[in-house]
Amino acid sequence: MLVGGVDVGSTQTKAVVIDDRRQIRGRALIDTGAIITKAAENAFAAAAADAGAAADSVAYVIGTGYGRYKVTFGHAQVTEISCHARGAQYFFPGTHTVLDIGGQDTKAIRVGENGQVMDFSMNDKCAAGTGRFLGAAAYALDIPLGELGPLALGARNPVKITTTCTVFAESEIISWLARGKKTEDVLMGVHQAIAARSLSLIRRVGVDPEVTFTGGVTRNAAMVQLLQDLLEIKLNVSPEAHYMGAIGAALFALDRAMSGAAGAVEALSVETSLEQHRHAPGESCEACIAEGRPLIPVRKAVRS
Amino acid sequence: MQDELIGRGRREGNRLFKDWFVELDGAADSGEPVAYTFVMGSLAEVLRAFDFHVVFPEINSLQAAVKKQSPEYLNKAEDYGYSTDVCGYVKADVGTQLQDGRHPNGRIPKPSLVIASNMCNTYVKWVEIWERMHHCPVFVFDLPGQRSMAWQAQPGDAAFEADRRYVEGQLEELIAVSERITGRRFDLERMREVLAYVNSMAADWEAILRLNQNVPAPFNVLADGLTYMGMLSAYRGTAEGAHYMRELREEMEFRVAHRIGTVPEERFRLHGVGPACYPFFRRFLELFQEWGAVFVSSEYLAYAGGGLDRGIHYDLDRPLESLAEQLVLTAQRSMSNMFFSQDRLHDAVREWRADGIVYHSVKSCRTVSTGMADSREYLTRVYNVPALFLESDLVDPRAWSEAQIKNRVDAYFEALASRKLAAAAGR
Amino acid sequence: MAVAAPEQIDSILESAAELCSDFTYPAVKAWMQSHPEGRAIGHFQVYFPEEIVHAGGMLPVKVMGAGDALESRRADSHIGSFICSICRSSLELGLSERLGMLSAFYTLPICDVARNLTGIWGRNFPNQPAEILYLPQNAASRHAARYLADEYARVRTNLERIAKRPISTEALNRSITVFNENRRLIHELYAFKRERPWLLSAREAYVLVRAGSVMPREEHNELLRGALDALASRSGRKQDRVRVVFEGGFCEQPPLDMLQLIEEACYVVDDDLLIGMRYLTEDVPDDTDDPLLALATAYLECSTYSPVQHDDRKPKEEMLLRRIEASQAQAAILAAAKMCEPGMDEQVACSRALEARGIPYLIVEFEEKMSGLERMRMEVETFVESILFD
Amino acid sequence: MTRVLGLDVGATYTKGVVMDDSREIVGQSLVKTGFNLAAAAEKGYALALDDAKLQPNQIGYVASTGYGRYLVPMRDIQITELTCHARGAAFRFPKTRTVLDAGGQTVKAIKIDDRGKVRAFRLNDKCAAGTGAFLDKTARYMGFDASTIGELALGSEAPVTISSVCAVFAESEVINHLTAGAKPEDIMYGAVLSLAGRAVQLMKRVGMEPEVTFVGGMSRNEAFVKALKQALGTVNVPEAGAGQFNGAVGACLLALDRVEKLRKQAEGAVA
Ligand SMILES: Nc1ncnc2c1ncn2[C@@H]1O[C@H](COP(=O)(O)OP(=O)(O)O)[C@@H](O)[C@H]1O
Ligand SMILES: Nc1ncnc2c1ncn2[C@@H]1O[C@H](COP(=O)(O)OP(=O)(O)O)[C@@H](O)[C@H]1O
Ligand code: SF4
Ligand code: SF4
Ligand code: SF4
Repeated sequence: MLVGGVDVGSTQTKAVVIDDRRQIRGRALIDTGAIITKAAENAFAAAAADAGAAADSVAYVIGTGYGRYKVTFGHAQVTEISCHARGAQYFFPGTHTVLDIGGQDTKAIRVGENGQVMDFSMNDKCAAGTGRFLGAAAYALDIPLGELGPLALGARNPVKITTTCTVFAESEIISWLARGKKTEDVLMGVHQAIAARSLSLIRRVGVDPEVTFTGGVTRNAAMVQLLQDLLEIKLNVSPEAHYMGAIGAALFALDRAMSGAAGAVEALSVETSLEQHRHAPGESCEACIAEGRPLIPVRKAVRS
Repeated sequence: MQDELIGRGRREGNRLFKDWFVELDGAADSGEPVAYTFVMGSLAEVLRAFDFHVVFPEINSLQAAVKKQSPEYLNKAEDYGYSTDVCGYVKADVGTQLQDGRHPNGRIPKPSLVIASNMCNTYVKWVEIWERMHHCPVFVFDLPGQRSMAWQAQPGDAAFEADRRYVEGQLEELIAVSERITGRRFDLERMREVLAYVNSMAADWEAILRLNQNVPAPFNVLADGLTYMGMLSAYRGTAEGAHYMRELREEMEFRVAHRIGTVPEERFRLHGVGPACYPFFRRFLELFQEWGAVFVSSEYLAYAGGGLDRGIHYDLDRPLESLAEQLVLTAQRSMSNMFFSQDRLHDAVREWRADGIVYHSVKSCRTVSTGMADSREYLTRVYNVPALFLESDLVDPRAWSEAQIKNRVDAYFEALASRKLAAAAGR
Repeated sequence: MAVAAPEQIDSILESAAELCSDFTYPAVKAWMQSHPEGRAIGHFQVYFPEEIVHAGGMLPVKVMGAGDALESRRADSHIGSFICSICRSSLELGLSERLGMLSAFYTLPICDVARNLTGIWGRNFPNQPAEILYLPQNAASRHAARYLADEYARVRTNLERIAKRPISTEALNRSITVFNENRRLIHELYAFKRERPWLLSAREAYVLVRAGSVMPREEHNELLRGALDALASRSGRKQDRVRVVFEGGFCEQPPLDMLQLIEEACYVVDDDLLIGMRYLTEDVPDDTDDPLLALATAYLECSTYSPVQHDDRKPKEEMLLRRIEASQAQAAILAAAKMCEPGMDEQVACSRALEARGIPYLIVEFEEKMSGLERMRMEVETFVESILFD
Repeated sequence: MTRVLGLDVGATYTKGVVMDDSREIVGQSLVKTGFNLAAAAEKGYALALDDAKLQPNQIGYVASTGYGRYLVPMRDIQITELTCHARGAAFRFPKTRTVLDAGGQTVKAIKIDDRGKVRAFRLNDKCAAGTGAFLDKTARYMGFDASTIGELALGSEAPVTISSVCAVFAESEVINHLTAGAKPEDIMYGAVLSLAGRAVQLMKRVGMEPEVTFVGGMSRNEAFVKALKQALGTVNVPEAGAGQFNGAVGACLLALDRVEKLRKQAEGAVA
């Protein structure tokens, strides 16, 4: 059986298709662009194709991300906060804190033993310090997003970016360059500004190791290193980190498909009535599948 | 019986509110003495004893917001010079004053006397605005409260007595000012009457709040609770107020007895910290009701209810001394909240059987919002109570962003649901 | 004729400026080293009766934020974005363990934020008692002075416990003498600046005064006397500039760069920077049996003004007009710290009063870490141009 | 004959104007400011001279203004753009009492007296939400060029409401509207309306009085002009894009004043 997760972000839409052994079979990443429903459909179709399956053979699809209600072909919606937590915990079972930096928002999530969200905090109504800040730098400097991180790592004397506004960041970057600062030093300043904002968010929920870093900005090596330096801790960064929201959604979809319940909440409540038992993290369980039980690995349960 | 009782508190409340605004409208024409005061430390006991018409500008601002008129008022005040970062309640009122007291609920009369306690420091700045606009007498009433975490002053202690002496002295001065303005002698009998009404209201209100510990909760504190709380201030120390609270208690007892809740299925019980978002009042509540969640208790009711939530009882044999004493105690209790909110919240969650806490930090109001993030940090760290932190405003619709708030609310309930799940599984 | 060398003032200014920007508090630590029994007591803005601390043989230290010296990494997760920077960075100072040398922290509920700081302090620093000193807002009450004297007595009792020694009437009177001297010297400095603003900039006056917030007042008195001596022989050319009053620095400290920027365009002839250190306008009697009552009475009866003290007898806009007149200023710069409710409220009243009198004014907003200095430069220049280009 | 040059080095564009002592504009230039402000200043200066067919030594006085006013090496004086815009607007429309200058990054409302002197002014918040950058971004997002915004938006019949406070979040709102089937021109005009609303508010805060004159690069945006006129009734707008040069023109006028004053001083000294 195949299930899917579609994470419609403000900047990019990510889709994955997984099988009932939780293996990722297909993935896709496209720019969200102007028409969200289309982006969701296209990404999902591409992920299904990547998995070598027909789109309608995917049993259950969950939409997440800020455009989750635009995943019109999906069966349910779950917020990206729950999804990132779920995905991060799946890849790194020791995860207690998740930091997700995406295009428009930054989230810090405290995660419980079995992937449940204990607490979270997000940036407020201002896009300062989000991934978009990097986008603005890329635009101002005319450098591809992917090269920003490596370039910044070469900085010797990072400048201090004082503007918090993402839009004005462009002109501040330009004015630093005009004053003769090196591109890498300016870029590092941009990275530091974002890291500082992320840090105060993550402190809001508490930095409880292990910390898993997810979202598109994980692909930026300078950001990863900077955060590690500032937190004085090694971050878990999966190669799939950009897809984490979609993967979390797919994992939820698998639960739903197995339990046969409809909406997100209903499914969660159905689960209370079922007997739970222990799974090794990330391992699929034949018995559960056979009995149609949800696959949330609940470790506490067996102890009793 | 049932039809008559259910919803009576809301209906009667709305009627009395209308009456109250009609009365104010009348006072705007008749020129009878009008006092402006605030819900915290209102000194309504004194004002009522002199039969002042009492205006609560905070209620006016709130009403303007609920009626979706606040942007216009805020703009007026901002055009006048007030920064976007100034308390929205202040600005909504300045907007009202600038258009000669015209308000969606009627005309607000000009003040003959304005009173501010220090229960919110912004009150003091606010009365200074009226002082300049209306050139009216101003009485800033000092209510020194809790000074530190270790503060345990009780009647009889030197520290308590020093505060009480000061408060009593100020009461005498306030009475003298009121006599001068109304041209009436202070009537101790009349004050006794007022205090007796307050006693009765306080006792009923406390009981009503406790009734919400039942499952399902008979009322949502941030929805209908708002009307009840308004009554508490507007009709404090009046026969109507006492009667209203008595009836409301009946309604709630009936609801409890018949297990009548406020949502079809009560799935989550919440404790609220901070007010609702009034410009989007209905939507704000819906976001929670959609998940079957009910606000069963709230700090806000203690603050904005003028401290009647707990333990006020005047000794009618020594009215003035007793009033002074209670004022000091109430001030102490409200101010102590900033030291002990985390412990109080923890207790409330237990007593009201709440599943979690929702903090609504409002940018306007630094009095209630400054310590919130810190208290939440402590609460989640030390007590591990699931908390949701929302930010918007109580009057300024510009601070509201539905998509973002919904995202947070949904994620919170997903987390609460899975917590319940895990708890059930762990059993 | 003995002429103090011009370098002298430069070196005084330099060391004062250093003290103001070093948030490891070297002066406090040096004092503590030479006074092993001594205790340092922190207090917040605006006015605090430091005499009581001093009389107990302790060092009063003003906690007034950290300018742009610290990233507010920890504090940001404890308070919201709508909070002024002085509270944010003061908390950051605490959270980053820079204030560990303080045996207690006194806050003054001057506004809704500062009041809450007490609770936040209590939760985060359980070993450093934080306590409110409640200064009355009902100055007109006959009972206010007695109440305040009682409040001071309460503070004295608590301080005695920390100092482990009694604070006697004589000691209080001696301390009052020292602080009277201090206030007189500061007033003298301001008088100098009003008369010869081209010889002493607001920024310089500010650092000279501010140095007193972290050092024993006797030493500060020395420093001020030395500075006044050296200033007398300073020379400089008077330029054709607009004389302005800077209003709005009563609590949060404006960045030094901002003061400098303003002074590149005009002369700041008076201001309300660190007004708490010269809040009392006359000498407090230092020979009474009840020095606490003397201090309380002085606060209520012989004091200047600020947006956080309510007193019908001192309408703030009128006090400002008087300040402008006394310093023969042509215009005013009305500043407010970003997110400072009392400051922003006051700005409106003051601007209306100035408008009515036809006195030009400029409204600006500042915070500790400012990014918009270029923009402010433009605003100030335009303002000056509008007065000059006639 | 005295000729002066005014150079307005803005954050987005650098504008140069050459004026003779009869207050006739005899040359002008417009270049993108870009990275290097000093270079933009040089270029704007040279192109304006070219346009006027003059040599540097034929210019009697240079006044610089705008964001990069200190980076103009050949300047005789620097003056802020507020003072310049006020002067320029009063010159063109003598009854002006309120000036609105909307450029790429800032919006300024200026109240002036009958001699074109600044009495009060106010700038937008340090947030891109109320500035031209907001429009440019919206346009960029839908794949249009900034200079076509005006034309595009003029075609709107049913503008949509843009409620986001943040220019960045507005993008997602724009997307939402597009998905919901709104036409690009309606979205664009919605954005223009929200901006015009903010501009009017800003003017109210300085105590707006008629007549209102609208200058700065945004005055070339016809849709914005239309929205302003809708809100205020009448608005003076310099013809044919001259509004963008208003700051430089004001700088020239102030330069002429200076030259005059200096000459008088010199004569006085001689006499
Ligand atoms: N190849 C890349 N290298 C570096 N950063 C990238 C890369 N791709 C995307 N990003 C960053 O990731 C952000 C998008 O993250 P994402 O999690 O997809 O956000 P959202 O879910 O809000 O769309 C972009 O703004 C960009 O900063
Ligand atoms: N031809 C045009 N049509 C419409 N808008 C224009 C045009 N040219 C410039 N603009 C607008 O004017 C802005 C630049 O204005 P300008 O006053 O030159 O700014 P600044 O002085 O800050 O550099 C641009 O951001 C753009 O929105
Ligand atoms: S400052 Fe910039 S990023 Fe923040 S709300 Fe304003 S436009 Fe958006
Ligand atoms: S700050 Fe809060 S309590 Fe004070 S007046 Fe404003 S809304 Fe009311
Ligand atoms: S700057 Fe203003 S808001 Fe901040 S502590 Fe001081 S008075 Fe309060």
